[in-house]
This record gives sequence, C-alpha cells and structure tokens, in this order.
Amino acid sequence: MRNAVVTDAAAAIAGLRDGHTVMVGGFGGAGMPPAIVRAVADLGVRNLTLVSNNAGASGDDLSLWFRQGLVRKIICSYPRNAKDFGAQYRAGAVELELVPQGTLVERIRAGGAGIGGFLSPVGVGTLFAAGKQSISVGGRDYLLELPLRADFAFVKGREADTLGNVTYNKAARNHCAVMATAADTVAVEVDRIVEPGALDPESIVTPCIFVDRVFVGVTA
Amino acid sequence: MRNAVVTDAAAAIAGLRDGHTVMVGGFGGAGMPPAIVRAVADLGVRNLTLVSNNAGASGDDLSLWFRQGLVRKIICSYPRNAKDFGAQYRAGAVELELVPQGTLVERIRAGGAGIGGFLSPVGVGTLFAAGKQSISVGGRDYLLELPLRADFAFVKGREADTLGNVTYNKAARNHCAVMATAADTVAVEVDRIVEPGALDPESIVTPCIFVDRVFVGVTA
Amino acid sequence: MNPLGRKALARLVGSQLPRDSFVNLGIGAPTQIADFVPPAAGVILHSENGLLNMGPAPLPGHEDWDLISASKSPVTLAPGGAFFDSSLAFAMMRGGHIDVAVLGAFQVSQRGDLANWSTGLDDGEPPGIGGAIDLAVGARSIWVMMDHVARDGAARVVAECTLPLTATRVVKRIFTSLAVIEVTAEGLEVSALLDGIGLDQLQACTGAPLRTAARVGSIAADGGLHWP
Amino acid sequence: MNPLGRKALARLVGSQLPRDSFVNLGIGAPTQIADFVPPAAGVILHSENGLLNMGPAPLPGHEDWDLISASKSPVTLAPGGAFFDSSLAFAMMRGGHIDVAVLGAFQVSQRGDLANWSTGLDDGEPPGIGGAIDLAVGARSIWVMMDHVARDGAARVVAECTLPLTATRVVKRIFTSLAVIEVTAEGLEVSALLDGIGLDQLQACTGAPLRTAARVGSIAADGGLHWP
Repeated sequence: MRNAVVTDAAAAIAGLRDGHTVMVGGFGGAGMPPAIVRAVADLGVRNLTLVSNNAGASGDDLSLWFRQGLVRKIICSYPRNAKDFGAQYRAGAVELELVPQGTLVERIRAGGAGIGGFLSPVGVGTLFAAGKQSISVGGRDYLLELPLRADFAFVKGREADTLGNVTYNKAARNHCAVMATAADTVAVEVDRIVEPGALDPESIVTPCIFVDRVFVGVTA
Repeated sequence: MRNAVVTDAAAAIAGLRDGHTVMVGGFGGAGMPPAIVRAVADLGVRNLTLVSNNAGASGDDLSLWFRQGLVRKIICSYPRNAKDFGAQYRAGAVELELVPQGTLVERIRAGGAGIGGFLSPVGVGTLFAAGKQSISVGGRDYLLELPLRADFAFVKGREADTLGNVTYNKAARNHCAVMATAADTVAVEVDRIVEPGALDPESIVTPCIFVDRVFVGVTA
Repeated sequence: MNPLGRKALARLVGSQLPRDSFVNLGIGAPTQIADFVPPAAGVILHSENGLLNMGPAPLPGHEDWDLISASKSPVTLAPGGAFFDSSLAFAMMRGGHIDVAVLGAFQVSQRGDLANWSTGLDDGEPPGIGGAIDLAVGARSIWVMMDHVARDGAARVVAECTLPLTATRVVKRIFTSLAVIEVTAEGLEVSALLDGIGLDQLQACTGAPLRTAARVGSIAADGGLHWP
Repeated sequence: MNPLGRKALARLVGSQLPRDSFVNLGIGAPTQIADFVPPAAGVILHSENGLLNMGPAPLPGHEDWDLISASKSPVTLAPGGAFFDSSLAFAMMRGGHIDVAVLGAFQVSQRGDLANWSTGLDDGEPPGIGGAIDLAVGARSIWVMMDHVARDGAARVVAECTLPLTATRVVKRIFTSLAVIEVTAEGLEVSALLDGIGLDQLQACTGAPLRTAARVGSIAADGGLHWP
C-alpha cells in the first residue's frame, strides 16, 4: 500500500537543488511549515525561485532564506514588513515579481489543474498590466495570466494519513491547498499522522494524489 | 441575522421566468435536487437554457422538463441514455451545446470566480475546437473557453445551517459546489437544516455567501 | 470642527453597512470598523485568507495563530463561520460575491479610480499589493475610508490620481474625516458633512468639483450620522 | 486462438498497472478491470465524479445512490478514500496527476490519436462526450482497451482515424483482444501476442504497420501474460 510517510524535514526536501522553484504555503505564519523552512536553510541550496504570499517577518521563517542569500527571485503579493528580504531587495541581490494575491493563487491553481492561462479582470489599467497580453471578451478587457508550477511545494497541514491525504487547521489552509497541487514534489509538514480511514473522507482538503511526502514536524 | 431558509421548493424557485438560464447539479441522480426539479415542472416555465451534466434518465428527474417541453437549449457533457431528451433532440425541438465535462465544470467555476475565460488543452485538434479562439502559450495550443453563469442554480446538499452554509453527501458534491457559486440566485435542497455553529467550519463546502435559499426536501 | 478621528470615522462607516450584508474590511484603518458594526445588523465579515463570519479578537491568552485576519492579527470565528482556501476566498472577491469592501486609500479620483497600494517609491521599502486589488475589482460596492487630506494638506479626493492606480472606476462612496461623498456618473456628490464644516470649506481642500445631494446628512464629532 | 473475452482482457490490463499508481478506469469495458487488480498492487482508483480510492461494489441491499462511480453504478469507498467536487476531480485529470487512464476506444492511430466518443452519427442518439476527453488529454499515460477489430472485421488500430477524434497523440499502449501494442515515436510495436497468433495474422487485421519489440510476451487465454 502507498506510504507517503518520511522520517523528518531533511527527508521531506530530499532532491531539492540549486536553481529550483519552490512554493511555500502560508499567510504570515499560518500554513508555513517551520521545520521544512529550517531544513532548507540548513541544506544551503542557492538561486532558488520562491513562490510565497509573504517574504518572512523576522526570525524563524522565510527571513532565514533571505539572510543566507538562498533566493534569487521571489514571486509574491506582499513582501513588506520583511526586514531580511527588504535588505536584500534594496541591495539588488534578489529579484521581485509582484503579483496581486488573487492572481497569484489562481496562477498556482492553473498550474496544478492543467489550465494554460486565464483571463483576469484584476490589474487592467494599472502597472500590473505591463508586459501582459490584453484580451477583450464581451466588451470587457482582461489580462492573460499564465500558470505557475514549482519543483517543490512545502506546506503545513494539521493531520495526514499514511497514504498522504491532508487536512489543515483553520485559516492555515490559505495558499497551502493550491500549492499542494502544483509542484513535481509536494511535502507536507503535519502535527499528526494517522492510519487510512481515520480522516473523514468528506473533510479531506488535499487528497493523497497530490501529496508525495508527509512527516510530523517536531515543535520546539 | 441572515436567514436563508424558505418553506419549500416552490419558494426556492420563486422568480424563475421563461427564458432563464438554469444550472442543475448532479451526476446521474446524485446531487440532483428532486423537489426543485418537480417544482419547476409544476411551474411550467418555458424556453429555459439548462446547464447540467446529464439530461435526465427516465422518470422523476430532468426527463420531466423535456417531456413537458420546458427547455429550449441544454449545455451538457453527456445527454445520452436520456429517453425524453433524445425524443426532443431528434425532433429538433431542443438545441444541444455539447461540452467536455471538465471544460463544463471549469467554465462554471470561471463564471462564479470572476474569471473572464481560460485556456484549455482539452479539445485541441478535435470537433470541440470549432468556433473557438486558439491561443498558443509556451509552444502548446489551447482553446479559449468562456465562463458560464446562470439566473438560478439548483443543487442538492446534505445539511445547511440557517445562514446558508452547505455540506454535501459523498459523491453528490460533484457539480453542485461550483454551480452554487455561479448563479444570481442559488437554491439548495437539503435533508436537514441546523442552527449556525452546528456544522464543522472545516467541513463546510459551500459557504453561505454563495447561497440565497435553503429548504428541506420532503422525500416521498 | 476637528476632522473625525479614526474611531469616529470607523463608527460612521460601521453604521452604514447594509443589513445582513457580506463585507470585507481592508487592512489598516478599515479593520477597526468591526468594533462598531451593530450586532443586530447581521453583517458577515469575510477575510481574504480564508474566513467567513469572522468574529472579534480573542481574549488575551486565547490567541490562535492559525486563526488570524488579513491583518495577521488573532481573531475568532463566529457561529456559522467557515474556513476555506485562498482560491475560494478570492473567487468570492473577484466573482462579485462581496456586497461591500471598505478600503483605505491614498487618492480617489472623481471617476472612482483608486490608488491605495504601497509602491515603495516613497519609503524605499519593497512594494506590496496583497489582495486589495482583487477586492477593488471584484466587490459589488467599494467604499473608501481615509483622511480627507494628506498630512501635507494635499487633496486626496482628486480630479485625476497621480499615484499608481489599484483599479479604475471602482469606488462608489468615500468616507473621509470631513464628509461622505458619493461617486456618481455626474461626478462627486456630498451626501453628508461634518458638523461645522460648509461645502465651500470642503471644496477648498478637495481636488475635484463637488455638488451636494438632494439631502445632506450631518456627521457628529463621534461619527454619528443624522439626517435633516 | 479465440480472441480474449472482456474478462480475460480486463485481467490482462489489471495485471500490468504500476504498483501504488493512481488510475482512472473509463466507463464501459475498463470498469471491469477493478475486479482484477491484485490487492497487493496498492492501486488507487480515481473516479471523475469526485472519488479517490474507490472500492468494490457494495453488497446487495447496501447500495448508496450518492456513492456511485462514473458509470453511475453503486460503489464503496476504501479506507483512506476522499470525496471532492468535480472541479478538483478534473484538476486531477487535466493537471497530470493520474498515472494511468484506461479507456475504451473505437479507433487508435499509429501516432496515438484516439477516437472513442459517441458522436451519435451511427445510432441516431444525441452525442455524448463526458469526461473521457479530459482524461485522454490529461492523464500521464493513456492505455486503450478494445477488441482488435470491429464487429464487421474492420481494423481499429489504424494509420489514420476516420472517426471524430477525442484527442491527438495521447495513447501510449493498446491492449486488444489479440495483442499488446506500444505506441512509440517510431510507430507501433507489438510487446505481447495472444498464444497461437502470429505477427502476420495480427498484421492482417491491423490498419498500420507493426513491428515486434525486442522481447514479446505471450498472452494466455485467461489474460495471463508470460515473458519468454
């Protein structure tokens, strides 16, 4: 029987290499997988392209990646109030692709759902239209937005079963659920792993078909 | 406090008029709201455009609408094994827009999510490409598919609370969840109505912001 | 005579939200409106990070950092609330399911153009857009809440925005520290004025022509709105 | 010597599914494969109407008509199964998350073009496409399962499909009542033959050139596959 369980965060990120594109779930701290974020920092890969809603606040989060210079480019909606990213950004050491949050999540969903692009009403008539194809449908203008995929997606769940089915906790579901559909390898840090059948099949948010690795994050 | 509860199916379909576009949930019988389907037949509105995955098998389902000649056009993925629709179709009394099922559900999702269209790899190089704009992205061809919306969406849920939050039963969730996002008026037939707070907030599939009317369908 | 403070302005906006409506309160000043929505109004609050029917802040010591608002502050969930993922949260916004979104702004034009995102051009910080742009495009009604003039006295209600836009022709109503202004097809229309302020005074610190509505309410210092 | 029947063909396909793979069995003949997948293989079945880890049919009297397969027959959910809506079901398909989809077909071309939908042109019924087209485009590997020839003896493995296509260049492997054929960049390659049939005989009832793989398996009358 399928077994998605791995021992720890180091095993969950195995195969991550310089130059990879990585999605990290979370809105603020909710949904960010802390043990994975530390493991990536420990691994010290470089030239990552990071897809994330935020850029780390301070301390034990994505700030670590910027402090250590692991990230070449970030695709992000709100990288403000992020001291370490800000320093790297001002120094010209990291590239920023600023994406409206709803467009960011929809681009990731498109990447996971095999959609080649979508027409968004968001950004028309603003700086966010720069470089994008404009398509008019039914007399309204839209921007053609393209899908996002990653080599790895790292998200935080509440419970997983050994097959890899995942639930989330409250508002920590946020970007995690779509990111878990849009990467070649999906690793989920959870609080608890249970046997198949222990999760309510009506309440599973990320079915195991999307998930490659699950492990229990040890909380300090 | 918001109260989405109405007395019965007749109240749930109030405002439905000749010429309206109507989405009806369900894959086969699972997810089809039987009391609503009968109430629409009793009301006898005509020239409906029906959006549904199937066209009714026989007996007490969408067959009723075709038998009574209520439908001018159906947008559908699999209208076979549907005796009454088949008779109308062969007589040239009803127009059929045949849509691949995944494209159908994604067009409905786009209608509910404010997406102006999307690029689908499905149908390229087939008869389903006829009349559609072809757009190439990254060397791959896609068809531009346009959103679907309706005046009314009628779906079958399991439980609702009085605010209008809805859960579904097993595989009866199918097209219901997206249809409930894509109509001006959304009416949900359920087995049971509970007080706000009685449903697990992690397990609500259709939050009440999408739902206008809920009622308990009386099962014969 | 003094412009309304943040609290009084939040009270003013909160009193005007439609009964039983679905409302998103933008980050920053609009967040405070939640404290002034009458419970009897039945307003249901949406948060872009995946909450519907958001409740008030928890008691001290009961914070749950997986249950936060779009401002990343701990909140609670009211009975009948729901959790969902960001794609559904933004489908609600972009799909026209939010009745009213109240947003902060730097500038609003007479046509309803909105400039409210942090470009970083002023503070040297990285830019940030977040979800305000999705709300601005998608909510059925966009209300803006802001001081009537900038700190340097420059008008924020203007003929043409000079700052980078968030969205064009979206703002329906502007609540400022001095007035309530409707954005209509015929231009800006003052529907309420702070007690002690005349239309001339308001016009003097506004960058676009104003006219008065058929009926003009008066706004008390505490944000209470009274009709003649 | 007799072509494989439906059951034997289902057994043959079922024995070849990769261990722990995610598989969608199309409606019609492929549905029967579920009965022949060895439990130890850990195969997880997907159904387009919103099920993952679909189990066998329920015992008589235990049917639940809200728990049906894509064929609209009552099924069960295996431990660790999940329910979801159609948009996620098709995201799984179109997004490349299904390892193998096994589909019925009317015709398959030497390039892997697939014709398998009911156009209604033959039977006067309305056409129906359903979800097979999404599977055909999206699944990582498309296997076809069909009789080697049509009832009138016409070839179904052809140089060019004459029926309306479902998708172009998608089929990877064809399981017929006489052989297993791989669709390669260099054309069709026979990787297994029914016991008692020679390549010449197979070629005679096939509409496109065949060559043999380096190793050719033999298929027993019960669908068992044996390697030399």
